[in-house]
Amino acid sequence: MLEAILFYGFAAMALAGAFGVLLSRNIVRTAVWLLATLGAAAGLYFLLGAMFVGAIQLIVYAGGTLVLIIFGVMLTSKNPHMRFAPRRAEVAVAAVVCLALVGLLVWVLLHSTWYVGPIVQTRAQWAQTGVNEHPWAHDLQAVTQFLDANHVAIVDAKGVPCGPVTLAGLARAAWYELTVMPQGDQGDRRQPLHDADGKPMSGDQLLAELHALPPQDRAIDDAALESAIAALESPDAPARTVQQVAYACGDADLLTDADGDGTRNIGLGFLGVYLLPFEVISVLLLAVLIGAAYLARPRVPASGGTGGGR
Amino acid sequence: MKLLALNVPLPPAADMAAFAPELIVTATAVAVLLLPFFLTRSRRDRLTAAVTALGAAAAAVAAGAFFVRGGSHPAFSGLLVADRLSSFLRVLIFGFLALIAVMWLITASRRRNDATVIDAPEFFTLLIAATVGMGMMVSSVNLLMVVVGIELASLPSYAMAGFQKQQRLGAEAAMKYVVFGAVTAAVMLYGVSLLYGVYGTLSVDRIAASVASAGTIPPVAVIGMLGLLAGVGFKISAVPFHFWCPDVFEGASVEVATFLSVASKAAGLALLLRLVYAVGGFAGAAPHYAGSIALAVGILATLTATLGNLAALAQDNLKRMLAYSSIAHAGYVLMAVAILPTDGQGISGSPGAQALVLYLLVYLFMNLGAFSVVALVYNRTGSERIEAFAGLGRRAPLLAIPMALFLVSLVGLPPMAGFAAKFQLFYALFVYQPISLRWLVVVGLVNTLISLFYYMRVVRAMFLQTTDDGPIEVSALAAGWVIAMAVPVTGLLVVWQPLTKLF
Amino acid sequence: MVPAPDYIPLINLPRPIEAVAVIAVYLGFVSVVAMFFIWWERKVSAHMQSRLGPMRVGGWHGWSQSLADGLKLLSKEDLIPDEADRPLFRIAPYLAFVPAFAAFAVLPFSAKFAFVDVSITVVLIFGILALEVLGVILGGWASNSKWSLYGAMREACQIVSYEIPLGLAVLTPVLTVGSLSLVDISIDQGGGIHRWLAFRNPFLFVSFGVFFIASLAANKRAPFDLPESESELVAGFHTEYSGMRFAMFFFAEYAAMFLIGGLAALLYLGGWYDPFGIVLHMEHTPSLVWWAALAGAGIFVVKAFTMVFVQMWLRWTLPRLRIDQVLYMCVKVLLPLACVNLLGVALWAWLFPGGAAQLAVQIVLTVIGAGGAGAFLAILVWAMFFRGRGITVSMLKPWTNLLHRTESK
Amino acid sequence: MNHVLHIGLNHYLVLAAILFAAGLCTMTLKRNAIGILIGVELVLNAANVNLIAFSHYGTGLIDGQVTAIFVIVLAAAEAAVALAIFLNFYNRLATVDVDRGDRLRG
Repeated sequence: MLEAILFYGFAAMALAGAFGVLLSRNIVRTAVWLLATLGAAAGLYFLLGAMFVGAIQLIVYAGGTLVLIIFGVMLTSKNPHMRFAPRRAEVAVAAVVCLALVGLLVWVLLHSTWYVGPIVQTRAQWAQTGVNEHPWAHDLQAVTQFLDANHVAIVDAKGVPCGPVTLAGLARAAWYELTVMPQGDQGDRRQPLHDADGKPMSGDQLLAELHALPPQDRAIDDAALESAIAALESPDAPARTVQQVAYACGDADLLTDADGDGTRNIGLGFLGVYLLPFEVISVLLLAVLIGAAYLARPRVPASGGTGGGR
Repeated sequence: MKLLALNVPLPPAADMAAFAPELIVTATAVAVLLLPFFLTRSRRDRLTAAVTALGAAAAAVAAGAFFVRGGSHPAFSGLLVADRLSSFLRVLIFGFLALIAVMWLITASRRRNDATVIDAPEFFTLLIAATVGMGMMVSSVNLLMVVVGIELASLPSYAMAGFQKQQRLGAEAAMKYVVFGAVTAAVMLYGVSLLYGVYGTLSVDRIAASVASAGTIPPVAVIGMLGLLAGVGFKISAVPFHFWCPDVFEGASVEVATFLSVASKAAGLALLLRLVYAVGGFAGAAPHYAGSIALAVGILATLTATLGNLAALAQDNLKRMLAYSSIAHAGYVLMAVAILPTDGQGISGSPGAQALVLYLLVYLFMNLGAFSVVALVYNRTGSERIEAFAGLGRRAPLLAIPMALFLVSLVGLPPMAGFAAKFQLFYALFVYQPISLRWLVVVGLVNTLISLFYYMRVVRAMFLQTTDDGPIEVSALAAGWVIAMAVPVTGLLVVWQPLTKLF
Repeated sequence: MVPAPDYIPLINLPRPIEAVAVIAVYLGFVSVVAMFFIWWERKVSAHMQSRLGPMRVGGWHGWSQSLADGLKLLSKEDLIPDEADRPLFRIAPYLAFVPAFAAFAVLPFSAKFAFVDVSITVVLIFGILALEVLGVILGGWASNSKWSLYGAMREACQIVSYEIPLGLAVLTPVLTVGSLSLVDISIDQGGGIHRWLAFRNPFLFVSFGVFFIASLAANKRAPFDLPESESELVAGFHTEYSGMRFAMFFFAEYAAMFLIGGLAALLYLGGWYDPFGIVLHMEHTPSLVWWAALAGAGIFVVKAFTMVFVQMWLRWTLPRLRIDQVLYMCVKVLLPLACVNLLGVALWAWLFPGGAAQLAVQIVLTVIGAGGAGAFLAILVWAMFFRGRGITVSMLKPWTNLLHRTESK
Repeated sequence: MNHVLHIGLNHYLVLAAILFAAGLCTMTLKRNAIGILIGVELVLNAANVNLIAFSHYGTGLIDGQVTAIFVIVLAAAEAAVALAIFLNFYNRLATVDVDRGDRLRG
């Protein structure tokens, strides 16, 4: 209910901003309307659990790019209330085209099947998919045993084990608290992870399961696990949750989603899988810095060269 | 707290090796930026170009080594792939960067008021950054890398288009370029987001596997792919994303136009080839898709080639004419993209990729030569219009005769290398099996006929028109450069047969 | 291993009601703090200039001066210039005020008084604060006055540039502790003054300076108060504002002063921990947990107020920089320094994961830092003590005479 | 009613689609180059909303979020270059009206 209220609030703000941008004829007001959209989008990211992206959106987009745009507007408008009025016919054509576009796009989007996974299925359902014949299956024996004990499996929409089905996947599933759901359903999947009896799994159960795993199949060693358990034994600690266990285990993979926002996972991604684009972006930013600084630099006489300092 | 104890493995050395050309070139960019701190202005410009040329040549050699070794090596957790196609094109692109730097030394560095000379380090940093992006484009197998690569190729290009900031035309060209580029990039990103939603991944291979196993492409994925096509089509200036091309070529300096006409398009076309192969290459799984995808690409190629050639007919500015000509050539190469692999052969050995690579190789030299002559004539006469070429045959035969060779080669007439490229392409189209692409051969021949008119206009102006203007001085270096470009354009035909086996 | 901090809500109420209650408490706190700061700034400036400042309103030392000012501003006419862009002119003060206030939501006062339990409060707080600049820019632009526009432009370029060294400086504590949560960063500093991050290693010591200077600039405080420089731009972006809208800008600035002071305390100066490790000990004693929370909050507020005092002190001491000097300071001094610090902290963590050398460095830096602070306090007390008797001036007399003599020649 | 109160993937997708269309419309209608840039930002935000919604409801992985961060950075870089170019154009022609860039045609 609260989620719905927040969503509609942010959505209304974003749409108001978008239509403000579209309809406003004063370029500075256009930029201010864009601020509404950017802020609302950040709110939506928070709502979707992407805290870090939301914060980056506020810092870089609203606090950096938008300021730059407004700065550009101020520098390029002689008359402060400059207006650019499109022609009537153009407006009519654009309105019709855009409405048609929205209609088509929404219709297509609503009638599409999206990728769904990882989803958690019962052991029985997993068996039906024939995944045990999958070449990966023998690598996953230990995990399978563990999952078997809980009657859960993490597979994607096609019944293929998603990614590396390791504790990371389990923790992810635990965090999203996924449960059995039919393929293609796009509802809210944040329901409790169930144990064999169909009751929500507790942190103690997860901890016990972690203990039961052979050491090579979990990303944390025994000592770390012991200290995690010890840390959770503090007198005024409430009943342990799955997230707390994952947090206390201190394992990078486990921590990812126990943080609640994937921030750590993003950091690991930037240093791991996405290291290359991350570094390439630095080349891009260097080039942009040089290009933009060169272009925006005031004109220098051709004979004088640039900057005596060099 | 065990928070800092994260075991993040560094990319393996093999990945770094596959990526060595880009690393070398990036290091060159840093060197170019640092050079001015150690040099006086008078020495700086030429040394900058020389360092760039050397670094780029080294990168090309590194890529060449990888090409010779062969094989396909996925690098950086599957974001890039270093296979024969990407290695060859990186040789081409980085070698081209070296050639551009030399061309700049010969043409632009003579121009006293040229912004690229006054601010050479900035210019070459942008040039190198754009080239790194293009190198990234030809080897991306992940949509995120595709996006990053296209942006890295585009953003410095925008700045380069407007590098002549004292001139109104440069400012105008850059503005059109950046507005158009930003719009297509945004649409592309929306498309990519839809593809991510449908397939749950950004990996091209995994998307391809999903397409193959599903045997069908849902409408929303088609929308996503169209968005992606907008981004890639912008880079190769395929119709209807071509509007920027003539304006930018006319407004930017000749060297920038040369760079964009070859490198940007080569990278975009290779990327498109990869994407189209990924989606349509599973002919065994879904034969009817191969047909419709080839048809779609063929129509795109037809439009691009025909519109480019027809518009070029009306041009008086030679740079603008060559811009439309480059659109037309992109259209020809797009025909090669339509030749999907049929019998499970990889991307590297397929006839389409072979035709594309040969065409781009030949196009590189003839276009570079033609633009060099335009630049040299511009340096002497201050004009890029066709009238400036009147009587060039008498005024500067050392420029006019190679220019004629380049133009004949651009048409694709027999004695020149352009013929080899076109013949190879049309032959591949002619013998393509499961569906008939022979209609594309007809399109290509008709287009070649159209192109004959406007290229020959220049030849006619050079040799048949007379003018009272005196002879144009051509330095030995310039003449040597132009002739050096003419050698492969004429000589490649001799080694045609080995050339087709090259890739 | 430290267990995950358990965030216990202030009061056991349903979440929405609790949220409203907390918002009300925070809003009240921000308002009181801002009003107190306005009065305090006037007193500080007055005392620095050998005046008394507001003395009349209210009883003791004019304590209700800010209240009276507020009433006056409320009753003033809300003027909008004819040529102004009205909607933007109206909305701009809110855009400046709301982020400054909203950022308080993620500012923990002590382990138990942390309302928002996300793990990235550091990023979030800067994300929220980044929005504040828009209010200033729009206010300056919408006024349609040359001076306001100048102020707005200066603000835009100043803030956007200073956010970079600021962000890089903030990364050093984050890197050292390994968390983006202000609570975690603070908890890591418990147990004595040598644990405070500013005294951990030389790079963090310098980083604290970078952070503080950059944060002054980001909050357009003197000597970086170019956007509103009274002497050249009249009052910069808020020249045309009057009444409550004008007050909004002021509230925003003073609230942000507290935020900056609080951030400095949390990131570098031990958070809510005292220099002797008492609070940490109390936190670990179950019966004293709540007392620890209260004492911690008190200590935190004292630290933040001290930093605010330093900001005021600087304002009335240093002359304003020129815009080119401001940018020089950012690009050529703070930015390289911040980069070096970041690298240095990373290297330090790699080279000295602990041990005797680390402890020695901590002690040396503690002595330097605490010595500096002690000297400052001593001077302060000395000045307070002798101020009334005119000894300050007479003691300086020989030097000033010397100065005059050389000048007359 | 359940579809209204129960927020799911489709809600975000529809919102993003409308943002996308509004952005496209803005890009076609504005004469001011900076206005076009603002339209581009709208479309990029639509893409980001999509990416994060898919990341949350679809894959459950962070690749969508990472891509969104890259998009944000690319947008900032693009805006920087674009504004520098617009500024340069303005210095030549004293306007940022894209229709005034009419020297290059044919």
